[in-house]
Amino acid sequence: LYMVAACKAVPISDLLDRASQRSDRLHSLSTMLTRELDSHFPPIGRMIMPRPAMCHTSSLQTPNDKEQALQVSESDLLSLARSLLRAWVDPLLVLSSSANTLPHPAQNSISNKIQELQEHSKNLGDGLNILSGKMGPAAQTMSLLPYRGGNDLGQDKISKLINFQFLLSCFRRDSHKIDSFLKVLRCRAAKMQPEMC
Amino acid sequence: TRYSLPGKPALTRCRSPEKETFTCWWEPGSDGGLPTTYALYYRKENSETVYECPDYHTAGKNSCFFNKNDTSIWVNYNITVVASNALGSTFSDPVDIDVVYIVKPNPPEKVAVTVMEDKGWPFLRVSWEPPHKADTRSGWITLIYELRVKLEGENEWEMHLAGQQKMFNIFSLRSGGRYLVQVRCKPDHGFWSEWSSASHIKVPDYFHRE
Amino acid sequence: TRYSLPGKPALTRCRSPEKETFTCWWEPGSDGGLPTTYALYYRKENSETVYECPDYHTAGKNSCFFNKNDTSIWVNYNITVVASNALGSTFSDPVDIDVVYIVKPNPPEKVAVTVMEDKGWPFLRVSWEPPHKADTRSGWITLIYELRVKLEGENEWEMHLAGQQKMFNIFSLRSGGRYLVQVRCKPDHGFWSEWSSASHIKVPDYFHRE
Repeated sequence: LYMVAACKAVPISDLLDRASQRSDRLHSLSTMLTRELDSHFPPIGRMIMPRPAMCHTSSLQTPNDKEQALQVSESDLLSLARSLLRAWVDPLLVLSSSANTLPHPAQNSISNKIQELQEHSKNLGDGLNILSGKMGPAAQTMSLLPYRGGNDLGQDKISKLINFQFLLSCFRRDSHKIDSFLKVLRCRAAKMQPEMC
Repeated sequence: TRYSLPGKPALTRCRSPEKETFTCWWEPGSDGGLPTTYALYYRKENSETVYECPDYHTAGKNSCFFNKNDTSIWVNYNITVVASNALGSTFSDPVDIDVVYIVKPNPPEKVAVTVMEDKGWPFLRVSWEPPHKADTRSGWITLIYELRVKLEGENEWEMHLAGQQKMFNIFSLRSGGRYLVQVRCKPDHGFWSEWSSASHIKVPDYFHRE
Repeated sequence: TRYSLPGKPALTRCRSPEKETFTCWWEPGSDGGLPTTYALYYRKENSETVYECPDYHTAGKNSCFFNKNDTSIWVNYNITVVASNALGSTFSDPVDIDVVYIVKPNPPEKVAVTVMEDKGWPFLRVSWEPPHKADTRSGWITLIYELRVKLEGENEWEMHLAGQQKMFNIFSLRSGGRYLVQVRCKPDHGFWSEWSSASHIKVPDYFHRE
């Protein structure tokens, strides 16, 4: 069956607008989750307990102020966003399975939000894959950031909550990075529509 | 009787309520006097793979429904309908679909109408909420609204564009009049929703016939 | 008179207007009857080096200002305030902050309100600019806006979310009404700014009272 017409492509600026909308939602969800977790697990409790080591993505060199960020090329910004997003596929599974047995009064709502996080992450990942296909080979490169934290967040109630909270705080920060990089990309692509930014 | 190839079908409309699913409808052509079957095929941007409609039933006759897994906002769909009978097949013109630009939202919700007063003159205060699926709070989706008002028993509606507002005041009312009010909404790149169900309100008799 | 150690100070608030610099303020405790000095110290996540506040003056009394070079994002600052007098020092509770979560922009600027007309009905066109400090052009900051409108002399404001647009139309106005309009903004993930100063506008009498 031969389809006659060539298929018009979704413009890159549209794709970046849609990607930014999803990354915005992704980060907002992680903020809501953090607040929900903190509401019954006051930070004080966490101050006493030893704070787990660094986030598994901390080895990835990312800009840490505006000047640095605006000097990063488009393909590198997209590559950073994709690398971070992919680095969370496995840990989100761990968060999801742990959420089902999380000793926390808002366990059910937390579980639902984690699932929504997974759906948004997957959907955004599909979009960034398509975007990188349109932005040249440099945008295809990705850094490998393996998660070595294992599937089990701890046996006793407190350490399970602390490790869950720590992993979520890492995701929250990384989702903010992804959101920031995509929004900078979006405004660069929107040069022809100045009212967009 | 003379038999012929089926007439050319036409893809008439594709709509998505919330960019997560979408549906397409087609208009059959003439059937050429022979039993005719219809199939919808689509191809995604940058891919040569041709898929058939995943679900001909959910949205009723001459339709194809794409569920969450079949729907992507990241690529265009190139869609064609094929009519076939014993003598052969006839293709519709292919149509390019971008799910983000075919949104027809659900109608506004919680439409409320109250009679208010301004220096002795009554006016109607109408307020509503966006359809719950549309996340307008984050600032990414912009919906505009339109109202229509008419006196019960009359035919002609009075239309009002309300822009992005979620409330509207209607002045110049008929003393003792019974009014019907409906609201609809539209995303900036998309289609008007259906009208909300009618809200009824009675304006008190205020006109003291001197 | 009895002298004592200074009371415990408290770090009350840290804010960044544009995700490039930030300021922290503290509340002194009791001074214990002796001359008391205050110092702010901070340590960055995963570093043991302790720094002192780089600038106690720019943001006024009991404050510490971090300029662009002193400000990094996506890294936690662990901040403590120390009150000292002749008898010794008292430490505040430490506070962890990441600049990306404390953004509170300045209000929108150049708010302009004009009366326009659509098929005989007047409406207000409100337009504004983002606060000049916030770099929205590069995408470093994404702002959404909210307006509020009320008739002079009334208490109740009408709130309107404008999303990322820098213009908003307000319909259904009172004939001859005097309106106040204010606009504020919020970054995608941060705090609402203060409201802009009020803009006044008078709507012409359009309502011909039969």
